[in-house]
Amino acid sequence: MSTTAAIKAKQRPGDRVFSGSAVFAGSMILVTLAAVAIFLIVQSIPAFFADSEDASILPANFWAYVGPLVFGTVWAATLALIMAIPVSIGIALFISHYAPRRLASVLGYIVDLLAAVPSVVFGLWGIGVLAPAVQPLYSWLVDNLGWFPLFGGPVSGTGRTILTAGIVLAVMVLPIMTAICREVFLQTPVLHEEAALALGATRWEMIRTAVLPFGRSGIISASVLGLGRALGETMAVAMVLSASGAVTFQLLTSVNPSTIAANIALSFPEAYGMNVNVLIATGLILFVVTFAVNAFARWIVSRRKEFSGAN
Amino acid sequence: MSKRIEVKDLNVYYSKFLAVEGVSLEIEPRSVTAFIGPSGCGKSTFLRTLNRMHEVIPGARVEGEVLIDGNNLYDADVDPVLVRRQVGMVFQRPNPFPTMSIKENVLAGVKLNNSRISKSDADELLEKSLRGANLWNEVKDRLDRPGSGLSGGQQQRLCIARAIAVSPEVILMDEPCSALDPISTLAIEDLIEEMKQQYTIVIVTHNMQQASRVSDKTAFFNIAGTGKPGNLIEYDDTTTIFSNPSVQATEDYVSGRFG
Amino acid sequence: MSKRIEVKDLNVYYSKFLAVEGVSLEIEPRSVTAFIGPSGCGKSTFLRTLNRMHEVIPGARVEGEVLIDGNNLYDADVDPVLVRRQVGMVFQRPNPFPTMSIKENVLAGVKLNNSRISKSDADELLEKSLRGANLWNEVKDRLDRPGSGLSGGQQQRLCIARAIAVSPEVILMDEPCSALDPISTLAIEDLIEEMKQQYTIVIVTHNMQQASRVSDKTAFFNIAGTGKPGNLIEYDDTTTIFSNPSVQATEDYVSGRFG
Amino acid sequence: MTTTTKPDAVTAVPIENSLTAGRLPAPAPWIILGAAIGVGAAIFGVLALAGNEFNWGGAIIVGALLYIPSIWLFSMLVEGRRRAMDRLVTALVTGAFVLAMIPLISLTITVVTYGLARFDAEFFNSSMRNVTGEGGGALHAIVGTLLITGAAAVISIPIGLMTSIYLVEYGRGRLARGITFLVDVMTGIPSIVAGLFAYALFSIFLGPGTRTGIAGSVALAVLMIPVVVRSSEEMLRLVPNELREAAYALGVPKWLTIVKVVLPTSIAGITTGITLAVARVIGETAPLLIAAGFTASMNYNLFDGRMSSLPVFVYTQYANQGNPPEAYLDRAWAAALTLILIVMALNLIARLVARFFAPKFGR
Amino acid sequence: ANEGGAAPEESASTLSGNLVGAGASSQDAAQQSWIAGFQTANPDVTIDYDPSGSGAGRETFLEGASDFAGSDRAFNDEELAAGGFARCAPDSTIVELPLYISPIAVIFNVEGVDTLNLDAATIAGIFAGTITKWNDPAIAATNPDATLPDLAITPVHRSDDSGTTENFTEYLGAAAPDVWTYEADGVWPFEGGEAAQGTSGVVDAVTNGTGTIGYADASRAGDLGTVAVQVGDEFVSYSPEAAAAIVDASPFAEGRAEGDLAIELDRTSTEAGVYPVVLVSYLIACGTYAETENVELVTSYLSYIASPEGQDAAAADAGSAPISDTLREQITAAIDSIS
Ligand SMILES: Nc1ncnc2c1ncn2[C@@H]1O[C@H](COP(=O)(O)OP(=O)(O)OP(=O)(O)O)[C@@H](O)[C@H]1O
Ligand SMILES: Nc1ncnc2c1ncn2[C@@H]1O[C@H](COP(=O)(O)OP(=O)(O)OP(=O)(O)O)[C@@H](O)[C@H]1O
Ligand SMILES: [Mg+2]
Ligand SMILES: [Mg+2]
Ligand SMILES: O=P([O-])([O-])[O-]
Repeated sequence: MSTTAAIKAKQRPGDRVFSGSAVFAGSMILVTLAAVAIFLIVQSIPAFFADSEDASILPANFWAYVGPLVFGTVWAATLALIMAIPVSIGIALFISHYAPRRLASVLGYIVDLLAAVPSVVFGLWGIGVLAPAVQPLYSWLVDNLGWFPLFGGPVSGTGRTILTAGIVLAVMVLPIMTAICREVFLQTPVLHEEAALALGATRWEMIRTAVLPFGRSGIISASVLGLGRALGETMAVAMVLSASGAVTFQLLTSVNPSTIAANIALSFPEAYGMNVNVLIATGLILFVVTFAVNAFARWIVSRRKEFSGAN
Repeated sequence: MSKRIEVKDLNVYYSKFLAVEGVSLEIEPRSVTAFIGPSGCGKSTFLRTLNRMHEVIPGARVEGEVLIDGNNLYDADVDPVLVRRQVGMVFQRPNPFPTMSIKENVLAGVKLNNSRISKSDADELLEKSLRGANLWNEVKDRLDRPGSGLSGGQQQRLCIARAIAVSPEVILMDEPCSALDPISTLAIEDLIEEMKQQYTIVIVTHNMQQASRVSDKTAFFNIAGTGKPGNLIEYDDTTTIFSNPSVQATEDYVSGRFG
Repeated sequence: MSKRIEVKDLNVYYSKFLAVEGVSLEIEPRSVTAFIGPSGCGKSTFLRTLNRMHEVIPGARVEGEVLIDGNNLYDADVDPVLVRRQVGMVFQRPNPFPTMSIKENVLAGVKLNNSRISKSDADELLEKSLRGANLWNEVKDRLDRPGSGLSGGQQQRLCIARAIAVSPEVILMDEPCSALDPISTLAIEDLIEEMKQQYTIVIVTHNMQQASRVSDKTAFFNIAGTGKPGNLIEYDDTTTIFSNPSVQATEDYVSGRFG
Repeated sequence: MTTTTKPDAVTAVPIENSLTAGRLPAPAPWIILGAAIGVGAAIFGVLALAGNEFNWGGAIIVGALLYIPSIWLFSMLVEGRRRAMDRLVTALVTGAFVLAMIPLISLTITVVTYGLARFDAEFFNSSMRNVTGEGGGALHAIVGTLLITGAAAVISIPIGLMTSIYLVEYGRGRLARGITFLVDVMTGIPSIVAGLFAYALFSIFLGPGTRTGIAGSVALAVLMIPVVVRSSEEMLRLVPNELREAAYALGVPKWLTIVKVVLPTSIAGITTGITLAVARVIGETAPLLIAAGFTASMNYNLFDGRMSSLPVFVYTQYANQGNPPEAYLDRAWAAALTLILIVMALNLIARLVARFFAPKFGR
Repeated sequence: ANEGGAAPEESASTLSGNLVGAGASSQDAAQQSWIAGFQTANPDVTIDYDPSGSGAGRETFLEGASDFAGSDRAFNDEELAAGGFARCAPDSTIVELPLYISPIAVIFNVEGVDTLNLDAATIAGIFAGTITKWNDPAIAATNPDATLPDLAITPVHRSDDSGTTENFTEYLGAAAPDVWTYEADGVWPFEGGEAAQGTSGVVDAVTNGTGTIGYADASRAGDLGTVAVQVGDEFVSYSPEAAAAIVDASPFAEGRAEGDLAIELDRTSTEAGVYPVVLVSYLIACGTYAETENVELVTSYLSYIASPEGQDAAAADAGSAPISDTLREQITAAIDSIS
């Protein structure tokens, strides 16, 4: 210890190995992604220039085919997140700041269980339980509020509409969003909560001043993950949604837009030749859409980075 | 505006651990009361019971009564939020809201009550509070920067500014100057002196000089040993405590030549 | 064991903001040096550059040289980890590891480095460090309880115990006593006195009495105004600084009747 | 200080005199809730008179919906704006939780009632080899799910965790930003595309049409990695810097600080994130159908031959029902129940791990 | 526990190996039944059939990743001309065998109605959305005894690309060309009506909805109401015999190689007792395999499928229609030509 040269770096193998493997892991992501991207792009290029001659599923050209699907994908995910974000923040707050402490972890566990439900089962549940249960409500909405554009008729006889698909998606993304929000909320420094309470804040005001700002980036991360899942969910949507590929905002009719992922699942088994390329190309588009949304979310987070809670 | 505080036979528990036992005292309105005593004797714990902040700590609970102008804080239907609005608090460790700017931090409490405060009122209040906490000059050019980018002492003064901005009637301060330099300390002490005209102030301090400088009355807490509860040993006029205490333990404690 | 520290024309930046400018000083081995100065003048910032802890803060960087026994800390091939093993640090805000018990916290420096240590050695080191930080009696019955369950002062002493357990050669203390009661403060001061026989100690304090009691030399930092960098105004024997400073600003600062 | 800016002047209720001023009595919310549900019941009671069946669910939902504005209104009148807001949010937050419980309970009831029909010994000790119609079991699919998901976890947890560590602890500058960007892109890979990718990848190396368990694992890993990275990153960022500083100041190298201070402090969140990631992929159907294929027989070898998994089993049993259809549906539900139980068990283990390491915050 | 690890002593089979097929999901239940029967007789054999869809099945077979394919349609002429079947010897023809014949039932869910007699034009009108009420005169005309409610009709079709849809729309286009002007296609040709994934999805949607009508593999009709289709002057309900009869009444496609038994279904046949809404699904193999390793397995397996036991097993497990003996002769000849 006492030799004066001691502070000269002997190479620190632990640090090198550790940071090396961290960089390696990061690069693995790069490699994987490059591979996926190459795969997608190579397979997609022919599709971009195909027309209905080359690929029987194309109405005219590729963009006319994928346009409505992009709309449906974004629309379904939007509906899902509109429902899921407030509810999951609510649940997370309930567990972290409202429920009695002993109960809280049990409740958290229960909500996590929703994550355990495979998407096929959500599909089965959506068809067999949810859709029949909401159909009367849809009828009522169309009869009484049909003037409101979203609720225009005619009502679906089975309840398997885009709104139902949105509900199923919302339920599917709830657990992951709730879990992340909850963990973040629980980490709010007690000091800051106390600071708010000592100013005479009610519980809600304390949450508004200390918990939510602290958890902001966590909430956005959670939403992005939820969004990713909602955009890409395949089986549940394919099973639940009565998809006809229309472009419409109406929520309660039989005629609904399809989503890219569901459309791949629906069309892939019978696809051959160029149709396969077309479907993979729609996958590439989904990729791009998801990324665009993510980039937007990142941008929001980074705007006020220096105000982050970790300081 | 100021309030009289009366504490009757108060016990504070952390779950099963009795941290403070049998404290009874009366705090006059418009006075400064200092709590002194060795580390771990329960000064902070007791202070928190004066505005029910201990309830934030899981398992912490209280037996006994705390009367503020005759109303028992611990009556069944008392709203702790109302209590805390009247009894403000400054903590041992500075805790500005990291996601807010300096300005937002100061106005945080005010915005809760009156979200539509006019810009000019807000600016006025901001300046007044920051000046009161002797921070105005240092931060006036960066009011929109995050509050967490300040030095420790600056952060503590920011918290004081935040607490006085809501003009509570009683202010509890848990070692507010322990992170401050002498200039800021003096400013805070002056501020306490000034606020005393209107408010009731309770301050925890390890600094005997400070206690003797700013307080009218001093309460000395002690602890018999580890695992034992803290007790109020002596409560009297500050001059009496420092010059002529009636209990030996008090004399031993205050006579040390400490900072 | 102790080291001589030589600082040559040091500037410290937070990104583009120059926080400390042009500091040069020499710290003798086996001495206690106190840094005093108003809040925000860069004492903590400068202190951190003595063991490269500023590097942890994104954007913080240094120009100039810090020589420890003639070796420049900022040479290209110097390992900051080795620097920090020789130059320990106690922070302004107590920061025990929340996942660890009191015992594990004290032994953290040893255990975290994967060093093997026999149980009896560990127990001995534990007791010695805790006694050194004047905490042994309070916690000896609950060594396996979490370190974050202690009072503020207890936590700070725990951090001191943790720092001295690795027996560094230089110890930097950033307001180590600001959260402590007089008894603990005295104990820490005695500890500093004792450690001085072997170690080089640098301490930041707001407490003039403390500076004058424990230090051999005192450095006074000041800041010309907000947004300006902090400067070393005067560096001299403590007695000189407090009785007969050569700069007016120093005199103004130390002559205040502050705690 | 002076009264001019005293904010309390604007509150509706003077609080100077009493700390209890203007509070709703403690049982008031319950009374209001009861009344609201009563009104809901009355509405549906009238409908019931009109011939419909009395709808309990509807009554309670309408009651709950009525409660939220009522409590706000009462509190507004008696307790003032801030309290009213607080009560409203409490009602909403609790409502959100109750709302989330509805699908959960409904799903649980559905899966358990249908799933129990075939939740028998045969289901767990036999495969579907040579089985048509009734009988048979899902052992091959259970084994397949465990192997495939296990391998996916083995691939993605180290990569994901190390990447998040890189991003939080090491990453500065362009590479880190690039990786963050890529992880974002990766969350956008639809599951079916992951399946196609893995299938194509293995076709290149092992000949066309190769379907193996490991191909399924790779597909799942592609889906799992970004979830692990994102959730772990979030948790690591929450570890206060002062703890890292404390360790550095003790001369602890960075990697040991990460391993011994940062990770243990955030272990609870990380394990939660990892279990969620596992749960996220363990139920994937489409990619496994494409990459791992389908078989009715046992296969313990990840690297050779098709491998069934529970979700694929559920899906094929549902989609391609033979005679009698009930036998297929019962197997599908029993497999779904099994899958949920497996994830429950994983969750439980993760929680125990988390509890064991969790920071012991005393204060 | 039911893994055939060791061969039972009484088994005389010497066959062993692993056979992979992929394709139409419509055949899946039948394939599982055939596989079970064949593996029981030959314990050392493992056959996997991926119900990945006809298109995927044909692609898989084309690129040589499976030994045989299942498909709801035969390869068309261009595909055959393009060739490139990787498993087959160069210049080999392929063998396409109509081994799975299944009636498509038109199913509906209307309270109090179990069967309806409908002509092709009415069915087409319902699915095209021009007939929207259950008490429409067109329906009432052929069902004088039924009590038809004043209820909206919700037609349910497949949302996925499917052979069932292709056969159903082909029937509609052939039998009611005035009403159904769309080309036959696996994808539902227009926006409108309710869509559901897979046969199970359609059955669920019809079952869970009210006033719904759809089409599905007849084995899945269950308790739902079914339509008797007008053929000539009579109304024929679906039955295996009626389904097999239409196949026998239809010619093979022309210009095909020997062993390529693609059938051109005569949807407008008016022969007595034929049910024209059927799906014929093929098993497809190489005429000559490039490697002879699995040839014996393939021929044995196909022979088993074509045998009366095989056909009866599928009829029991999957509700398909056993092939007639005349068709079996031609199929057996084709199987024997495989080398
Ligand atoms: N959250 C807690 N849970 C359990 N025990 C606690 C908690 N907080 C404090 N204690 C214990 O209660 C006793 C009183 O602590 P308190 O923080 O009130 O001391 P203090 O007088 O403020 O000390 P200091 O001057 O160091 O701040 C101590 O023994 C402490 O260990
Ligand atoms: N992380 C940071 N980023 C940017 N600026 C900082 C940071 N930390 C401190 N500063 C600024 O650097 C200057 C010096 O801060 P420093 O913490 O060194 O002061 P100090 O002398 O230790 O004050 P105190 O006595 O209050 O602790 C201050 O103006 C402060 O606002
Ligand atoms: Mg304290
Ligand atoms: Mg400092
Ligand atoms: O067999 P299908 O193509 O109709 O699913």
